[in-house]
Amino acid sequence: MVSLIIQRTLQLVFLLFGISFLVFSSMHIAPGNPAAVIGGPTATASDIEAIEENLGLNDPFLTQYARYVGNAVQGDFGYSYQTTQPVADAIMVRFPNTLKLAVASMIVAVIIGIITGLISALRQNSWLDVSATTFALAGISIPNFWLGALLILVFAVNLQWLPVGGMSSPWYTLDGIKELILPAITLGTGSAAMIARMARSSMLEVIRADYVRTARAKGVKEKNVIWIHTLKNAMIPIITIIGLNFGFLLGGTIITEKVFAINGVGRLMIDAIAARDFPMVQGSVLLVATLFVLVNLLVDIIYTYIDPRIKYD
Amino acid sequence: MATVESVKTKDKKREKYIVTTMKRLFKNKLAIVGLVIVILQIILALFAPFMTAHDPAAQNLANRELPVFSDGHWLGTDNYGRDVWSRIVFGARISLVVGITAVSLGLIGGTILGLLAGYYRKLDAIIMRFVDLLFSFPGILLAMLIIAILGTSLVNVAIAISIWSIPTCARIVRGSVLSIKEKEYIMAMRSMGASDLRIMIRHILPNASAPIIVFATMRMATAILSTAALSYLGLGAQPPTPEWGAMISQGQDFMWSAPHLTIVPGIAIMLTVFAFNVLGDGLRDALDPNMDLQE
Amino acid sequence: MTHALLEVKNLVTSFRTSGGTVQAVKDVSFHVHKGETLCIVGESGCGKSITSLSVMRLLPSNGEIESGEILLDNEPLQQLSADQMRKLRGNRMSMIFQEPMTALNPVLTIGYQLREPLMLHKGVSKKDASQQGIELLRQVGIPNPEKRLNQYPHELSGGMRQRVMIAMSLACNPSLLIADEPTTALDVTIQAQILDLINDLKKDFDMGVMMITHDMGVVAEVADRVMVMYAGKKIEEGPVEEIFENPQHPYTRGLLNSVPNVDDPDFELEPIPGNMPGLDEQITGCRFHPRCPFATDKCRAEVPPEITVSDGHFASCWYAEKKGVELDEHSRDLAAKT
Amino acid sequence: MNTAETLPPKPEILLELHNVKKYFPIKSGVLKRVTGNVKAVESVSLKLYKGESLGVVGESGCGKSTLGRTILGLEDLTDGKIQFDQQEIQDLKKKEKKKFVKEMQMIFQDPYASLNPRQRVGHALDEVFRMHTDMSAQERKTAVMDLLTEVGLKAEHYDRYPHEFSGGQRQRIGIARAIALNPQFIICDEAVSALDVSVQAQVLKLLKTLQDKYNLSYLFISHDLGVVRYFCDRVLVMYLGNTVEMGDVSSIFKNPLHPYTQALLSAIPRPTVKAKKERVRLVGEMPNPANPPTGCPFHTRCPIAQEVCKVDKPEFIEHRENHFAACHFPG
Amino acid sequence: SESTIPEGAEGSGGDSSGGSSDVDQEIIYASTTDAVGLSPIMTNDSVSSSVTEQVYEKLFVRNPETMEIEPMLAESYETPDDLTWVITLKEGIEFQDGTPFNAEAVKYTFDKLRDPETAAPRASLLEPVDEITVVDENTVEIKTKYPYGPLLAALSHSNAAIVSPTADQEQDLMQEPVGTGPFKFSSWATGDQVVLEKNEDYWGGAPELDRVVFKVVPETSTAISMLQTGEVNFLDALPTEQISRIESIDNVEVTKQDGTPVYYLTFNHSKDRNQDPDFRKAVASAIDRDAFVANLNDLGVRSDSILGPQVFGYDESADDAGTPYDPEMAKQLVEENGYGDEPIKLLSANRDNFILMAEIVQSQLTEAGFTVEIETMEWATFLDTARSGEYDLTFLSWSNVTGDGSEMLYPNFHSDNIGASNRAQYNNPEFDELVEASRTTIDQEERQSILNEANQLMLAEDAAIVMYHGVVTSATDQSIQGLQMDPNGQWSLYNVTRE
Ligand SMILES: Nc1ncnc2c1ncn2[C@@H]1O[C@H](COP(=O)(O)OP(=O)(O)OP(=O)(O)O)[C@@H](O)[C@H]1O
Ligand SMILES: Nc1ncnc2c1ncn2[C@@H]1O[C@H](COP(=O)(O)OP(=O)(O)OP(=O)(O)O)[C@@H](O)[C@H]1O
Ligand SMILES: [Mg+2]
Ligand SMILES: [Mg+2]
Repeated sequence: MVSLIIQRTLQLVFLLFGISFLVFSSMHIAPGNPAAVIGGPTATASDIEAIEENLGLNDPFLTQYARYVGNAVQGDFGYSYQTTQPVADAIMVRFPNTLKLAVASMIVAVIIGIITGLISALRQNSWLDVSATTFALAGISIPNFWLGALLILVFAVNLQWLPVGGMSSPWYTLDGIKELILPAITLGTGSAAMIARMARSSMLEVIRADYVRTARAKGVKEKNVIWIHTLKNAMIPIITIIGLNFGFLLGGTIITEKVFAINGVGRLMIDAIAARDFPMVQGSVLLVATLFVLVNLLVDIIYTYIDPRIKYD
Repeated sequence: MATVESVKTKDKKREKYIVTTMKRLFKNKLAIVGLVIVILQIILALFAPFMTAHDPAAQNLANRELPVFSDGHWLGTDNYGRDVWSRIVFGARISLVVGITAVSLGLIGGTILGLLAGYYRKLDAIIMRFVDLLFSFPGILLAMLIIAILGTSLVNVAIAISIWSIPTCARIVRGSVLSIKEKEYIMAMRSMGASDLRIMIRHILPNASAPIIVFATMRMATAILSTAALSYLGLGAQPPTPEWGAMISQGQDFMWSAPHLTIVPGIAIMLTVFAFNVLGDGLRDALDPNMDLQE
Repeated sequence: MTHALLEVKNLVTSFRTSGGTVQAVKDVSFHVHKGETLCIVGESGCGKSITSLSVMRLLPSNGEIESGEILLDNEPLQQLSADQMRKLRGNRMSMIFQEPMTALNPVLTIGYQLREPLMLHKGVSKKDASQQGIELLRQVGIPNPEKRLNQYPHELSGGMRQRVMIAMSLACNPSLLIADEPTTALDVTIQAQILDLINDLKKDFDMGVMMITHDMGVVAEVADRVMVMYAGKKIEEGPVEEIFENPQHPYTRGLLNSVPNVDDPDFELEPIPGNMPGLDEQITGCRFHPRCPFATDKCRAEVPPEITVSDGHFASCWYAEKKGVELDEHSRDLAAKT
Repeated sequence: MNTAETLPPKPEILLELHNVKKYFPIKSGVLKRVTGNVKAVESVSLKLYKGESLGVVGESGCGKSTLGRTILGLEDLTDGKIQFDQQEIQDLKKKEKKKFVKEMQMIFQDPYASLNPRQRVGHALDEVFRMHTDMSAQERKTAVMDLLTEVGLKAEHYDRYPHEFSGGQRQRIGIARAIALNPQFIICDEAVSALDVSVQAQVLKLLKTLQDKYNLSYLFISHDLGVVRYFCDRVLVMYLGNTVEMGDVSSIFKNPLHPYTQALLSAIPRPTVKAKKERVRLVGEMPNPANPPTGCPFHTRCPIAQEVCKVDKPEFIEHRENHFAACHFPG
Repeated sequence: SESTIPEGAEGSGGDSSGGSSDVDQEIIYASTTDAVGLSPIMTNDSVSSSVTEQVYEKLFVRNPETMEIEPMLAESYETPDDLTWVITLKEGIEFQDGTPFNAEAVKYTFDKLRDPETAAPRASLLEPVDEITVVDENTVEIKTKYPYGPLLAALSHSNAAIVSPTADQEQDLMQEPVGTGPFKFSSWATGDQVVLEKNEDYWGGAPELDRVVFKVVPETSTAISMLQTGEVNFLDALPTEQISRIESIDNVEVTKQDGTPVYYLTFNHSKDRNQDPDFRKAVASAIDRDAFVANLNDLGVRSDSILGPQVFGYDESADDAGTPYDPEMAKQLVEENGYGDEPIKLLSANRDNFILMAEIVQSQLTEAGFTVEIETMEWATFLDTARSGEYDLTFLSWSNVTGDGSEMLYPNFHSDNIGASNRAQYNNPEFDELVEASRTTIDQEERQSILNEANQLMLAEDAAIVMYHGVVTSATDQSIQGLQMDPNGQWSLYNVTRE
């Protein structure tokens, strides 16, 4: 386990270097000049030049990158070109919202996904299975900005059960939970559907396994055959897909945060890309990538608990 | 040496691989639905100009936001007075073209990487780290960065989406290659002195095709959705291209006054994505030899 | 005559497949007595496993017992509810499978899997179950049984796992043990150990054993009686000596002549030509006739009846030699039908 | 030894192995450093004569397949020498090796896995000619048809996929592929183990026929001693990557020298109800090849092991004529 | 910013409680983006200025009713000569941090704004200023490099608001603003909301509102939903597409008022083809601006004039001085000259109102026989691409915060600014001269006629085709009273109350 963690940390460092380089160079290749954005439409050529000089944009690319990495390894991720705020601060303000959203959606996705998956696997080819499968596929097929808008229309505007948007109350309060419901459903539906499908197929696979037949041959009760002998084995691919979906979810926050006026990292990222706010793009991408790696590390650790065959060393 | 065998059953087995796959596919009702929708979409796309009396770009500012089942515009018109049905029909073309381009580019890239990584141990670590790197970017973000570099256009959207498919495809291919590589027939080919290239192309790739085909159909769905998402973020098709995602995102402003502007393309996307997904599911089952004994 | 421990009468098991319904077991009858080992032999796909799974009522979801009777201690099993049947399994009748590598649940400890039938059927407490589990492991010859309880299957070798399987199936002192090719996947040295073990246990517990195998060597080693199956049918049945020394069915003979003899360097192989037919293949007359060197027009046209060769030795072949023994009741029935 | 008596003409040596070793590195830790080796083949020396079958027997995991693959060059040799037709081949470059590819072929265990399921069998055979000869398409087709007949299949099988064949037929295709280029030497790795007895006998007969016809040499890997006795001229017994005994079939089956061979022989279930001999029971299982015991590799399970066995590894020496064994107390 | 592109476009008002006896004196405004920062010196976007407008004040302010420039922090001014402006300041005013407001503060602010070190985005506002001198505690003297007519207009620009020098030295005004205005800074959760609270010590008397929240709601339809449910109470710059929906909401009042912003189609004058007057004429006559404006749900004012009715320098005669819509003539010109052969690249920022113009114009140009390809771009790329002139036709807009014609014509069309704000790459010496005269003339009447002349010159040349002049809009909850909109889209909450 320790060696797994060490190994992943080394990989993460490598990954972060790779990502920062990729982002850095892509932002430099990309047309559009941050100084022009800051200057706005009125800026004169000299205004823009002064801004460029001020931001250090006139240095050679590698100098800029080296400077960035040099600072970053010391924990200084620079200042936003636009707001002059330290990148780390700007991100840390938004991160809790994104995390809340992602975790809530994951919970929605996992609960709905596993339950539907199980039902359709256990009642294979019944109408329950068909409707669960259809539901799952519909879930994957709805563009989530559209789903979000529909949910707002129905539950916030017409029924007024839930707020339209924003995320300002702590998550453990009633208001906080209410704020989370619609965005979490919007974001979680796609993942729920993917998890459901994975749960179904992996349950079906395991249920045909020899050891399940062994359990039956021992006279184990059907309930235990499912919950003890089948589910734990079936969980392994499900956990994998959950881990991978986390990445998908993090991508989805970009749109969900926009639709529901949530002040999160996803929105920060699009705004930063649009404004060519390099340090901000860098910072947020690095954070998201780190998170992704950590979640997958967590998944790997969970594996060792579920599946004794998996050992990392 | 005499070999006795019963001709009758063997004849039944003499079907082509594709035919058997299709037969099994047709056992799955949802998959048939999917296939029908996909075929319809292909027909729409191919014969778009014959399916509608209106030019999808022709505006008529006097006839804006007509509701569905209006005279001459059975799906109504949009805020420029353009016929929604003809936009949907021509949009089918775009969805298909973008989807197919994106998926095939991604497939080519992913397959090459996956093959190399799976086959050559030495390249594995390097390629997979690179793939991880792409993987740990959220897809939309990756696409946004790529579009930021390349500029906003459908072609670039397709490229962006294809790059975003590469890591998943590479992993899937690598996984199959790793298991196929251990099969005895590969060992047999090696013992016959076959070159690596021959083994990869002629022996590994065809056997890894099932997961790739499945991935491709499912990815079509993702590609169409992603195009829509990017259009929503203003990074998709150039107006007045009747791309479905762009139609929804534009229509959102009229969700109250003219809900059909979002609902119609929304349903079109849902149906298509649904169709490709069930088709992918069906294909997976049909291509899975373990399903042979199943009813 | 006391009733048999297990009596299977005219069992027909079929599968629903994409090509329609096929019969994998076609009208098979046999019985197992207490303290005796019945070996079922036959080539791959001839229906051995399906026969045993039918007895356990553990057929795959598309399989079904079409007709026939299965009596355990004179109790008809088909009439039991699913739950009653469940209570029998692992208790009065238990089963060992071929693949020791996949038959144990990889994510549960040996201890858990071993305790399960004890706690389930005997209502033993977890602590006692562990105690008995250790005892069982010792009985099947596993060193350090205490340590093994907390291990997972993958930490054990194939032979060890098969022993665990056996221990598990013996947990509740079953009266009938079904072993489906328990040693096929194992090395000869390990196989010898396991076969000896099953033999010893059979004696100790006075169990009836139904052993499935395709290895004539194994049959010779362990069987009291033998049943030979071909393409879903029983074609010969008899005491082990009879089968080896006086095989009646050409198929049985073919089987014996296909196995090289270690002790006889000059033994010449006489392979049976051709392959076993598929389940859905329509073959008139004797199902073996296309491969039979002695087939005549009669064989091609009519299904042979079960002929009693000698006491307890039956063969379904037109040319089986009757040894002047009276037809027993069962075969008379059959003869009447055909 | 080579005295001038009227011995039958000494057969020619086709293949000779000297202390062949094959280790698989075990990598572990964060940096994936090599922390040990699976000693799959520890030390194997053998001679194979033209036209003979040499059986290789031993328990699962003792290194039989690895040995076969190493000879063919499918695995890199860790150490030792391999001579084929008087020429050392272990260090040859890929190009030079190609010549030997034609001479050495392999038949695999699993008839279901050794053919590419997506390739028609005709094409699979055709491919062999395509790779190694410059025959025209027409010539190749004829050659493939001939091959099919040779192994007892029919021309109409040309266009079929492997799944349309039974196990025995598939194995025939495997054999056809192996003999396509007229090799001198074929390695059969458990070539009949997966087949039903009746089919197994058919295939064994076929292999014999081909051997007689083409003067083939076989390295016949098997764990079935009955088959080996029937099929082979000489036998090599392996244990934990080591050769423990080698000799003529009759000599080994009648008078095994090594206690392992003795145990192996007595463990075979005899398909006869007459003579039930008392067995030499072997306890325990084969040790882990990554961590083999010191001294004689078999001492941990040997019924007659002495102190010396734990320390000294016995040499593989000729105890009787043409009968070698590695044991301190042979007999 | 001066761009009308709604950096922080829509917002709205309305309280969920609906307004009864003792409502919270709080107002929540929503915009699609966050403020970039809260220092008038360092920012140049409309959301930032809608916040800073409440916190800071300028020396002068344009009266939204009369369009006259009136003193605000200034008491009075005189111009002893064409280059000198002596401004007397109001006395007894303090910044919110207690720093006295005086001539020093004014000099400090303007010097900081002009200092190249500061790299202020709007430094050009005071470009003509040569020197600022503190005459005494309450008097500053501004010397310009040349006679500069629009100086007062420049001083009434929100970027010329006066900041507290002590605060600027002690803290980052971008994060914690300190001005003299009626509201002071309370908190800012970046990306989410800025909160202001009432300045009890405001020199003009404390405002009624206790609290003002500027909330970020990126999706307009979400904002409208929130307006409907009372989660926000004030939106501005309402999009055309949504206007009917907003108007249909019961608790919401919509106000519309003609404004200074102008939206126009311009040629890239550096391209050869665009220098052909017939080509420009063909384009101009192909575009049916009447039909287009009719589509805007009353959110646009139709006039050919580049300086709109609310802008200083406008003259009615310019209303129809442009080339009128004449599709036949357009077709004829296109056909005669083969204008349709080579495609036109129509550049547009990817924002709704620009795309609306682009799609309609494309369709109309196509009708006339042109081949037009729209290319939309993200804002950042658009600014760069337009600045460097990589397009044929594009849409631009200008909100004209000062409401002065020179402030429109100089940055957008004077050749000085090619490569910068003159994205049209327009280069006409005659026009340049007129614009310079409009800037260096102090006499306002004379300026008016010079500006009109420049305006007419451009129209005669079809240099740019005005699509429409903006209408300034707001949607507020019924309970909100006293909100007044500037024609330039800005507003002050000083007099607002909720009931
Ligand atoms: N689920 C199923 N659906 C359809 N046919 C099946 C199914 N399971 C088994 N069969 C068929 O039933 C026949 C008998 O199978 P069974 O497993 O009993 O053979 P076996 O004698 O045990 O062979 P082996 O020695 O290979 O284990 C085979 O032809 C097999 O293909
Ligand atoms: N590629 C490999 N990497 C690591 N270890 C290997 C590899 N191939 C084989 N081994 C190990 O080498 C040893 C010998 O394996 P090999 O396959 O040669 O045995 P075998 O005698 O053929 O066994 P079987 O009868 O089961 O086929 C085994 O312990 C095996 O685990
Ligand atoms: Mg079986
Ligand atoms: Mg092997």
